[in-house]
Amino acid sequence: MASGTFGYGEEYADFLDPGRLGAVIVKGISLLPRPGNPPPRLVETPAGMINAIGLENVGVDRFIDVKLPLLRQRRATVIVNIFGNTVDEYAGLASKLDGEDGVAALEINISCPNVKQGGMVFGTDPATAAAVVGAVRARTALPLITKLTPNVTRIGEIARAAVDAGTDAISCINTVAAMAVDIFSRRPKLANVFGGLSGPAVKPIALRCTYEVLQAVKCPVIGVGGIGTATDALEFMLLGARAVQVGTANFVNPGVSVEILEGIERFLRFQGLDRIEDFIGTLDTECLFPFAEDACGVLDLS
Amino acid sequence: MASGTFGYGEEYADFLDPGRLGAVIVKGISLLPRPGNPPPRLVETPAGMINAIGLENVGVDRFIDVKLPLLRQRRATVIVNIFGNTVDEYAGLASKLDGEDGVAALEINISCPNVKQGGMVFGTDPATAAAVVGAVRARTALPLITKLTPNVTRIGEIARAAVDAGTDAISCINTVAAMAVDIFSRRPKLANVFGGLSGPAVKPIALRCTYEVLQAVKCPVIGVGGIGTATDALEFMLLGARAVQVGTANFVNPGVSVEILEGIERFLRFQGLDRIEDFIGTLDTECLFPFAEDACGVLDLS
Amino acid sequence: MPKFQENALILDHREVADRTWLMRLMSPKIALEARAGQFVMVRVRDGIDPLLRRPLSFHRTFPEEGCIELLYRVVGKGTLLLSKTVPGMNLDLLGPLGNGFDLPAPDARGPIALIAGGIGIAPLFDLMERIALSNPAFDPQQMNLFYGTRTVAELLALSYFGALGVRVHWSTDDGSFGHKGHVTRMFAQFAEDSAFRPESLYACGPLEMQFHVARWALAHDVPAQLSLESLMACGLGACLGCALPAASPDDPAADGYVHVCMDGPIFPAGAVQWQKLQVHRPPPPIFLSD
Amino acid sequence: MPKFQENALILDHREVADRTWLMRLMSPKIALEARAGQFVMVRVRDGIDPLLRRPLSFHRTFPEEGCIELLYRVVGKGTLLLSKTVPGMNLDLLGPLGNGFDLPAPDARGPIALIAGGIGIAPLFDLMERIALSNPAFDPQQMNLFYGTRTVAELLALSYFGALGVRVHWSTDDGSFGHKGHVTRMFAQFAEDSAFRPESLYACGPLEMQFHVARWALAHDVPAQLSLESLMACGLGACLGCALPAASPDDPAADGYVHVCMDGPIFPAGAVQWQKLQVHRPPPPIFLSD
Ligand SMILES: Cc1cc2nc3c(=O)[nH]c(=O)nc-3n(C[C@H](O)[C@H](O)[C@H](O)COP(=O)(O)OP(=O)(O)OC[C@H]3O[C@@H](n4cnc5c(N)ncnc54)[C@H](O)[C@@H]3O)c2cc1C
Ligand SMILES: Cc1cc2nc3c(=O)[nH]c(=O)nc-3n(C[C@H](O)[C@H](O)[C@H](O)COP(=O)(O)OP(=O)(O)OC[C@H]3O[C@@H](n4cnc5c(N)ncnc54)[C@H](O)[C@@H]3O)c2cc1C
Ligand SMILES: Cc1cc2nc3c(=O)[nH]c(=O)nc-3n(C[C@H](O)[C@H](O)[C@H](O)COP(=O)(O)O)c2cc1C
Ligand SMILES: Cc1cc2nc3c(=O)[nH]c(=O)nc-3n(C[C@H](O)[C@H](O)[C@H](O)COP(=O)(O)O)c2cc1C
Ligand code: FES
Ligand code: FES
Repeated sequence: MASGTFGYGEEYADFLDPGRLGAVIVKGISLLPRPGNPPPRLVETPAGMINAIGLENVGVDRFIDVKLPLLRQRRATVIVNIFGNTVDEYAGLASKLDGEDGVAALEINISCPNVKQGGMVFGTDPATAAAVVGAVRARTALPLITKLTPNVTRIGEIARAAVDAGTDAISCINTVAAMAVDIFSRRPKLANVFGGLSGPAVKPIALRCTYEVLQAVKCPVIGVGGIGTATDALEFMLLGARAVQVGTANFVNPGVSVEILEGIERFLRFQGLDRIEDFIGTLDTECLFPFAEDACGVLDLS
Repeated sequence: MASGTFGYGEEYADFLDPGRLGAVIVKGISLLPRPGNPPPRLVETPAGMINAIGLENVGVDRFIDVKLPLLRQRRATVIVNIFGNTVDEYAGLASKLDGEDGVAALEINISCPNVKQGGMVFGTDPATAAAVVGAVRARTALPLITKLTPNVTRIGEIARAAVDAGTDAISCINTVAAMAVDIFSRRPKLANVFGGLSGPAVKPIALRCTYEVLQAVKCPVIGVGGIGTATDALEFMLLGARAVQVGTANFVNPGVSVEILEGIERFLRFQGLDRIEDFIGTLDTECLFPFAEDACGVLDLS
Repeated sequence: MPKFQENALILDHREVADRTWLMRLMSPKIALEARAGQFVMVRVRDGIDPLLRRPLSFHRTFPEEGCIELLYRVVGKGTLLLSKTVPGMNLDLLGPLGNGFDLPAPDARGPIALIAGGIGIAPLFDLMERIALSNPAFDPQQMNLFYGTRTVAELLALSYFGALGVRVHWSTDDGSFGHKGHVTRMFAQFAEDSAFRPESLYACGPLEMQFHVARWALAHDVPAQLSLESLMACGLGACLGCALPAASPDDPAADGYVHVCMDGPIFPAGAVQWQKLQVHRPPPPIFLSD
Repeated sequence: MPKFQENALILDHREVADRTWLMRLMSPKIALEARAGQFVMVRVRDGIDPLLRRPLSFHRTFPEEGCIELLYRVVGKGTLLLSKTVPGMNLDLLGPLGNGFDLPAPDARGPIALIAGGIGIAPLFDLMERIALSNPAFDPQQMNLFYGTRTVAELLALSYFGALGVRVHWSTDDGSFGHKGHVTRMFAQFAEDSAFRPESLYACGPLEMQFHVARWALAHDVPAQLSLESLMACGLGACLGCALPAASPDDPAADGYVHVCMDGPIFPAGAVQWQKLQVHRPPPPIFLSD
């Protein structure tokens, strides 16, 4: 479950058991509660949607007091998505969450604006990305996942910086910077003007980013962006992603994650594979020409 | 008509008269003919497609000898999309096309790999972008349009560099870097592995890029990316784009550009506007709250 | 309250007023739990175009028969596609969602007002039926329905309300039927002219209308239940997209939000900060097919 | 040759073999210009899901009646959606596109071979009808159709070919009907066993099959016309997406491409460099709905 698309896990209780899922990544948490952006916060786009929720959340204290116990009860594996306006805020969050029972890992969202640097996003520069990851690393022994933004020239460089600063894994991608306007009212469709694009439309971009990151770093990579079917999930895994997250698709089909799990099992059976590990990272970019003299025998040349 | 999606203008002769269009931007032209990439070159994606045509083209000499006269005959306004592997190749192209009868402007495609710099794309760095534009500027008095790639952290910086180097206008965006794989054959769906995403899926990204560019530079900006209806076109114009290009939509509906022109006229009539100029750039990001005390009166508060 | 994802069979589907469609669906689980004022998230067709579900209120519910009715207006791509479905096809529904209206107290007898702007009539119909059903002692003539649309072609026919026996006050913006002008103006004038002071007030319609209803209710200290709209992605409280600026009486400067799909769609008049609301308006119908 | 965008009415539509559908459309402009081996680009439904048109060959054409027939196999999203359309609906077509088959010379009498792999039967049917029509002196029994599918359920029924009077050689990969094994193997064996040397050869089917047909034709110096496939965006020569690596006899090392929608889809056996071809295969049917 991708951050921000599954609430705090309770919202989907009627449709699936969070204990069945690999992990639930809860909505981004900040040190203090945040009201979020004024509405409209959403707009539908071709095969996607743009959101500008503005990271509305209850704040870390209330999360630990109220939301986390509920998730523990349901026996969900909880990954907490954290974000701050400054490096110190990230560090503070890590300190607070370190050692909390029921928190399996932290996902560092470095796709939000750095107030100190005039609103530049932490995740768009290797140095600031490393600063955030390093500060969090110093405060916690929890496994760290760093979530990258696709809105950069070379995502592999950011991934390398995060790994060097101590992240254990990378998840990619967060939403793609986007915008929508209404020609009749002549206004942006989002009160925030800009927002983040997600959903099927971004899958080809997410796959490309995941591939670039996998070529740049050795750590586990989690694929996210536009996944709505088992086939989508398997595409990221074929590239080498160890796990995937499902975001926007939850909104359309609240039971989608279980369908995806079942679809992956069906695929493995069909392919005669015992374990998903035998499939992960088996992308073949070499043998492209089956009719060539040195073809690797995919075809029966009678 | 966006480059690469309308051939050399002949292909659509049965469906519309290129003379009716504002301008036809022909398929990217290089100094020497290029065979293009091996197939598969295409893949359909959610609300979009990825292409890796590899800039197959007849080369500038044959273009001038054979294709240009045909376009002249049809009285189309021709903009030639040019690209090279080195700065010198761009300059050479400009020299050859300068003064050719029937060429109204050049569109500089800086979204292709710079062989000298290890395959880095010219358009992803302000300095290399400026070098290309400057070299072309030195060789021709033709109006220059520079076409930007969205695959950068800050597109406004690239736009500024291009303007400082002498471009007269900016068109944005070219395709978004993307990828697709097939889980059954375990191979990339494109022989080239990577390709460029276009179509409705990228419109929200193109709008955002166009807005960023319009905030960074004063020159005319041409919107392109996912336009398939008059509403789409008007959205770019609302931001301030002076013109738009239609790419992928031509494949689905060869008469689409005429439909868009007619739709824009209908919209202007409906809004009581005489000229499109009265609409261009009228986006209102201020007056967001109609019920506020200082509301600008969009509502009758009886 | 349990929520269900149900694949509902379309039993009947017809256009009952200009661009206004009535659809009857077999959806036993949802029908059994539905309350007036709640809604379903409808997947208008397979695939990813459109991507998101569309929220539609219960127009009428028939728990024993396992049926629900939706009444909707074609305003964009989703509702246009919906209008092209035919009986025999299935629609994927999620519901019942939201809080729903509170019915008047069992001993209530006094007049109530219901204000419907355009397609806002949809959930009020269910509400009126439930009031009549749950409180047989309540004289239907005490239900005053103020119902306005832009023009007469958009009005549901008189006969539609016949069986209910409620008192309908009609208006159209262009005066083609009933009172000429906005429904809120008709309502305010009626209240003034006949010293009408409802015990409670229910309203559904565009936010522009609700703004006026809320102002009136607050000024006259009449408890109001307004069905408010917002763009929705999930309908379940997960995306936080359906926020409206909350009014917190303790701290008027506080920047909080209510969420239409969880805290609403039914809100008291004082729940939102109207002055911070941005309104979405559908494109003019002639641009619909674009 | 003129091309048209035509909104064609579906007249008839049924499943004639496993996952294989026959559709009859009213499309007078296109029907009048159509040649065997040409194709149309079909928009399977409104909207952007799927975004692109799908190429389908003419299966039969009735220029006087203004009708065309398409025969297609459900292999993915587009064809699946197409199979759900019903008579009375309209489909947006673009055509006729591509070059089409060259018919045998008017004085041709000798045997010809037609090789169809799976849904590759689609354009060959039109071709056989045209040959019969344009050359009444040509004995239909001289048309040898080698027709193979994976399994018997996918075969068009015998009766389908009855009226034509051609000689059909059947094969299935699993041996459930006719010769067991690939159709190209059946063909090669038949040619060897009965010293069969066709005057010309027409083939349509998956690229794997065409590869074998091309090898045989080149080795035996029989003029062949192969209908080749490629992924297409425009069908008009504008996108350059439908390229196949061209064989240039002058310069075997040259890196040129032919384009299926303009230069084809019908090519002589020596036109493409098979060793540079990458094959797309549809997903297994059981994953189709995913
Ligand atoms: C709780 C709730 C209950 C509703 N009940 C009904 C009902 O019973 N009958 C009915 O006809 N409609 C109802 N609506 C409104 C209905 O959901 C929208 O009209 C519909 O989603 C529009 O979809 P579309 O694809 O046709 O339009 P789109 O193409 O998505 O949008 C067209 C225009 O309508 C506006 N719009 C879209 N959705 C909404 C929305 N949710 N609120 C306000 N404006 C919107 C858009 O901004 C756009 O300008 C309800 C909305 C909510 C939130
Ligand atoms: C000139 C031409 C004529 C054709 N005529 C017919 C015909 O008469 N009857 C018929 O059933 N089919 C015909 N085809 C093939 C048909 O176009 C494809 O089966 C169809 O486009 C698949 O669409 P889909 O959305 O169902 O599958 P998709 O979901 O798009 O694809 C499913 C799988 O099929 C593969 N595929 C898709 N399109 C093609 C293609 N064009 N060539 C090869 N593989 C493809 C994909 O790689 C993918 O693996 C023709 C193709 C061409 C190029
Ligand atoms: C409504 C919404 C809210 C989101 N909130 C967060 C968040 O709080 N933190 C975060 O790291 N990502 C957030 N995301 C991004 C998603 O986790 C995910 O990276 C992105 O949506 C792409 O995946 P998808 O296409 O499957 O939705 C949000 C996405 C959506 C749509
Ligand atoms: C098949 C194809 C070929 C293209 N070739 C070129 C090209 O030669 N030069 C160029 O600058 N852009 C090229 N483009 C990019 C388009 O001109 C356009 O910028 C992009 O497709 C986005 O617009 P669209 O969404 O309307 O297609 C090509 C796009 C496609 C789909
Ligand atoms: S619609 Fe998602 S939280 Fe309300
Ligand atoms: S399909 Fe576009 S050129 Fe052939």
